[in-house]
Amino acid sequence: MDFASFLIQTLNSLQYGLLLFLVASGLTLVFGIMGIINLAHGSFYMIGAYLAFVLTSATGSLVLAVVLGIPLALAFGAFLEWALFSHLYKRDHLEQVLLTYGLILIFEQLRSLLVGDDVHGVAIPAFLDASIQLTEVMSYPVYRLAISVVCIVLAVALYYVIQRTRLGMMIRAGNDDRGMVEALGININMIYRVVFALGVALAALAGMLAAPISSVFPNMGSHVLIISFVIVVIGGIGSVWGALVAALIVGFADTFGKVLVPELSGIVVYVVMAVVLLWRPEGILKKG
Amino acid sequence: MNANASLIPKLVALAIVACVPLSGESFYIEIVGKVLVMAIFAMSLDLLVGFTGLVSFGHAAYFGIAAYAVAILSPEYEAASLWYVLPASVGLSALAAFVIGLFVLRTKGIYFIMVTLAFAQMAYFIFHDTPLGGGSDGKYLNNKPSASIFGWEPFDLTNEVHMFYFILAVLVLVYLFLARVLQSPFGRVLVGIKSNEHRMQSLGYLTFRYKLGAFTLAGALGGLAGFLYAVLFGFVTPELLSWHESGNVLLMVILGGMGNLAGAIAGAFAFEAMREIFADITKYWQLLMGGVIVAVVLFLPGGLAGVPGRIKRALQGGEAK
Amino acid sequence: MMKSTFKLAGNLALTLALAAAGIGAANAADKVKVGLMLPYTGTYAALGTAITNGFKQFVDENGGKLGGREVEYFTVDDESNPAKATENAKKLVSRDKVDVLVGTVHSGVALAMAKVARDTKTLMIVPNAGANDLTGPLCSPYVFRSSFSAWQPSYAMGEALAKKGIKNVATVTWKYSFGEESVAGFKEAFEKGGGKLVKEMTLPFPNVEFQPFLTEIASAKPDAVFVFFAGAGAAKFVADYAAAGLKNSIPLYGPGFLTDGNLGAMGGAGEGLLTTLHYADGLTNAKDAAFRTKYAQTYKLQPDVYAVQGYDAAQMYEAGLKAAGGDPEKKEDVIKGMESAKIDSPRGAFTLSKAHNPVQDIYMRQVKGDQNVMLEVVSKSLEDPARGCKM
Amino acid sequence: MSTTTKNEVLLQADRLTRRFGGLVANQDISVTLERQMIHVLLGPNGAGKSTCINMLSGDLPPSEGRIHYLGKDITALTAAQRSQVGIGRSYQRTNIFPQFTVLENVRLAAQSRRQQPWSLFTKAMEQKWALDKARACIEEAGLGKRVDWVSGVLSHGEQRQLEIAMVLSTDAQVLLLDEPLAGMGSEESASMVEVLKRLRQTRGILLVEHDMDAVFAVADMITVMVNGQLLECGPPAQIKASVAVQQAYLGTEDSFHV
Repeated sequence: MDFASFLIQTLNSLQYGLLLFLVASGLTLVFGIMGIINLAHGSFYMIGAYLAFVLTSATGSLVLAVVLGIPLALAFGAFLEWALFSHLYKRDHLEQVLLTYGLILIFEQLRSLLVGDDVHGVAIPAFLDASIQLTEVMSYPVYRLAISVVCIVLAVALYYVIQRTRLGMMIRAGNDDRGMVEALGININMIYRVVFALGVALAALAGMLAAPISSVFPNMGSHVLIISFVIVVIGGIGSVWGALVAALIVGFADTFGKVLVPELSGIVVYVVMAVVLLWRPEGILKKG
Repeated sequence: MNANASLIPKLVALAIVACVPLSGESFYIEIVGKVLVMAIFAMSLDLLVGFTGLVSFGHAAYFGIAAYAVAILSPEYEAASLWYVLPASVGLSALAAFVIGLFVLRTKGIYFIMVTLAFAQMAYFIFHDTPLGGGSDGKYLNNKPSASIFGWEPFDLTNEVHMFYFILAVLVLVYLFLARVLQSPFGRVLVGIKSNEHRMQSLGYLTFRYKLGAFTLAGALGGLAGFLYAVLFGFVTPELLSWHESGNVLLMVILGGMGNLAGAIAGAFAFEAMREIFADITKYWQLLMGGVIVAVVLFLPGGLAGVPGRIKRALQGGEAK
Repeated sequence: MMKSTFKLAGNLALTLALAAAGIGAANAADKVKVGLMLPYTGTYAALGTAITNGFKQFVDENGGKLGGREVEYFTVDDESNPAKATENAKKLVSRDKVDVLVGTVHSGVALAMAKVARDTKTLMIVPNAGANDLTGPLCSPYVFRSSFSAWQPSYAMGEALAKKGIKNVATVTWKYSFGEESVAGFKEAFEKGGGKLVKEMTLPFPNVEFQPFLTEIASAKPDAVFVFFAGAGAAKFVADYAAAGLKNSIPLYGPGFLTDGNLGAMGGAGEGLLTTLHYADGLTNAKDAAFRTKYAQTYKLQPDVYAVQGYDAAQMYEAGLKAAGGDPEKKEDVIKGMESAKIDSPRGAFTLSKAHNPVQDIYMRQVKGDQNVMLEVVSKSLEDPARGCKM
Repeated sequence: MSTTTKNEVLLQADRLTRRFGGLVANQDISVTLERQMIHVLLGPNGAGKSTCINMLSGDLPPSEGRIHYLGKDITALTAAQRSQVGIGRSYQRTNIFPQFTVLENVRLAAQSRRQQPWSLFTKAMEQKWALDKARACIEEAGLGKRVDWVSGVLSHGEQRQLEIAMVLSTDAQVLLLDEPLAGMGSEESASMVEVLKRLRQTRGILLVEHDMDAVFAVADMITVMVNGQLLECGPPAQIKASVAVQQAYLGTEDSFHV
């Protein structure tokens, strides 16, 4: 690999890692604060992508679609928390997992009924539809860089929320000790609702932003679900920073794995995970 | 105490199932055979989830590894000996469970669920992406293993009725074996771990070793189910290891009520029956299935096994008034 | 009084029972049972629907009959899940006792079905799945294919590129059987024609992060790139390839699945791409024109290659039944009839090889707007080599 | 194991220190426990008594310092390994298997002394040695009448007794008991004190306790901790007389009976 390629591959890794972070951040947040393994996270990603498709078709602009889509996703998340998850906090983790498993089936079928099973594309907003020449034959799409910027902004915003706000105080003090949090005089039901809605919105946002480059298709959620899980496992329970570090590690492992050890590229990421677990059974940045 | 009282319905159920081949309908013989295989699989998982408190979301890996092992170990044009491929495949699953257990048992609770899922996914990709077992297309097992011992053939697995009773016999043996194991000192420790692992440690139990033992045993029995599946259908695919399969078997355990071996069997029957019936009624069966899963989780925390108790309580409540 | 009521009731019951039995017998004799095992949910749901539509369209054109008999459909959603494939196939074969098994899209599922068909001696027609093995080492008298083998369009592309004088090609595909078989088919023809594969790249299915490969391609600068992708992954690859600016400097080729059904999703990135397939837009035969008009009328959809494959599956079975005098029970005759049939397909007429795979023309097509327009026939009557088939 | 020498040093902790992040929970705590002795750890809430007992039992590794049992360094052993050498503990919050019977709780504890995980076909309930031992320990802890009760329904005091029976059945020579009298009525307390006195005859007991009457009734040695530091260590009379202890702890009346 020559130096120029190496640099571009590094850029690829960073960009992919940041996108993965965007997908995984909502998962780790819900996971860390509510103690729920949300298998339907991939479905929220899928729902986001379809929202982007439907709303972009209707309004003609992805930006507008995102602006409209985020409140919809937040409301949808809050509704699900109210209707379903709020009844299960005292139950076993297992039952919560199965609930989300049931939701995947429901969401996929509803998607099929409402939007059909075709593959769709979403147009990149005109002002981002350009590319930067990197080598004589290769250029880099501006839209990808823009997504990276959004991911960085989001990471900073999450950092701010976690470090500087009351909600963040909970997250840091946090985990699922309801008694302690209630003793602090915080309405935990409201916090859970907000966190879950936020988790859904983050997944949906990831889906909306990824829609123009990944296209929109049935079962797209299950593709990102597992890799998000690996990131959360590597990063450590509920740690947003852990998720960021882990997403970047996975981004690099996947990119360079494909180029350097193509035979093993499917399992490189899992090998990384196994090594991390040997070294730190609770993930790189265990919360607390 | 009321072992005899609960024994009778079990024997009746066993007798009914044993009559299935009398129908002569090969589809039903095979489909019930498959459900029995899934019941064995569910029991093996229940050992972990219901009795040891280890919620594994990657149990399909051990099912799939043994299934692949039979397909790979069997020569292409002749039948392998059952007495070689059976222990070998089950042993491979046990070995995989042992090695993976060394990693995953270092974690606890919700984290354990995720890590088992991730490791199973790794196993999935090994079969999906390497030519080891035919890659993504899967692999045929063209000749079912032969049961002959020095020329004497006690039964013939290519005969669907023999195959059915072979599976049923394995199911009964696994049930009796697990019931016995749970009574043993080892089993009592597992139940203690589920109840309060920390206390078990302070009583001097190296709980990691017991959990590893349980994980390996569950992997081996899950492998036994996978072996039977491969022999029954003669076809293996990476999808057998996918997380959907792990989720399905967890559902069976939940449906039957965790920590109840007979419940796990009932859960397998209920799950498969639901799937069949919904798929027959409508194209949108996934919607129904998803709805049922959500409803069971919300309204039936004890699974189906909890239903009689609920009815009893409701009736008693009524009488009291 | 009482007695006579009983008698009446008894007679009535007897009559009804006889009538029921009569109807049953008539059913068994008159209807031909078709088992459709296709994906109606999941990633390939659209393909399953198109195949079903195509099949039913032919039956309708044929007066609602096959071999002169009414058709009774039994449908199973295979979910493209190989783990349930054997069970699903058995359901159609052993429970519903279908005369012919039609399916499916996913190669893994089709292989499982083919085993059931072979073991139970049930006729099976594969309306899509391209795994070479189906009409290769795993071929069977009972298994036919109305679509293609993975080898066919790729081999044709290899020939065509070699003929064009292209020397160095890089390949990218998913690391799964269909992808690897496609690249192998391409490689065989391309190297025979004097070309050379400078880089063979694979990534795990269904990973769609192609950027590392685009970077590799840009640094290797081959004369051309050959890829196999399908569905959403294909749309993404083509879009990424264009966005990376490679489309202008290094031409991209692939089997037609790269662009079929995906042009909308690519949003113009596919314009001008050359692909090979056994079907195309802008064919000039009358059969195709009629097929398309009818399809669009009936289903309010534009037909695609999958619909054609479904349509031809029905045609093939009709040919077989005709040869057997309309009796699906005469399997030997049905098989012989299908083997010797010349199918008048919308894609152009084809016959079946000894291994039961279509011997068909492969077209070079170019993307123009939302169409894959036929340019030329690059391989006339291309026959899959059916390696490993002992039939 | 069974030879009981009076004043034999069973457990010796030297300068144990435990930090949590920047917080020092225990600093340079040294404790000695001899056979036939009840040694009480005394101190106000937050003094670090639980941290100390957790370090002794192996639930928490010390940041610094060494622990010896019968002269052997056991600092690196886990809780389970320490149980195996002869250190048993009970917990501040009742820590039993509530769905098991009293007998099964104690039998499970007894079983830990002769683990045979490979004998999958032996019925645990037919292992006579474990049952006999469990019954004896239940008797010794004063729970003889409750053998077949489901432990979850026992009274609080009885559950504490059950914990002691469990520890006894592990052949523990050292009993680390974290507030065994907490939440007990006076009658239950008195009978527990009797049990403790009986147990002292052959073992060494380290006790964390708030109940002053009970402490002075049973203690042979008292260590007073304040703010994670060792304030004073000596026989009850010395502690009662200590000005430092009175100032720091005993002086405020309301902390007498916490």
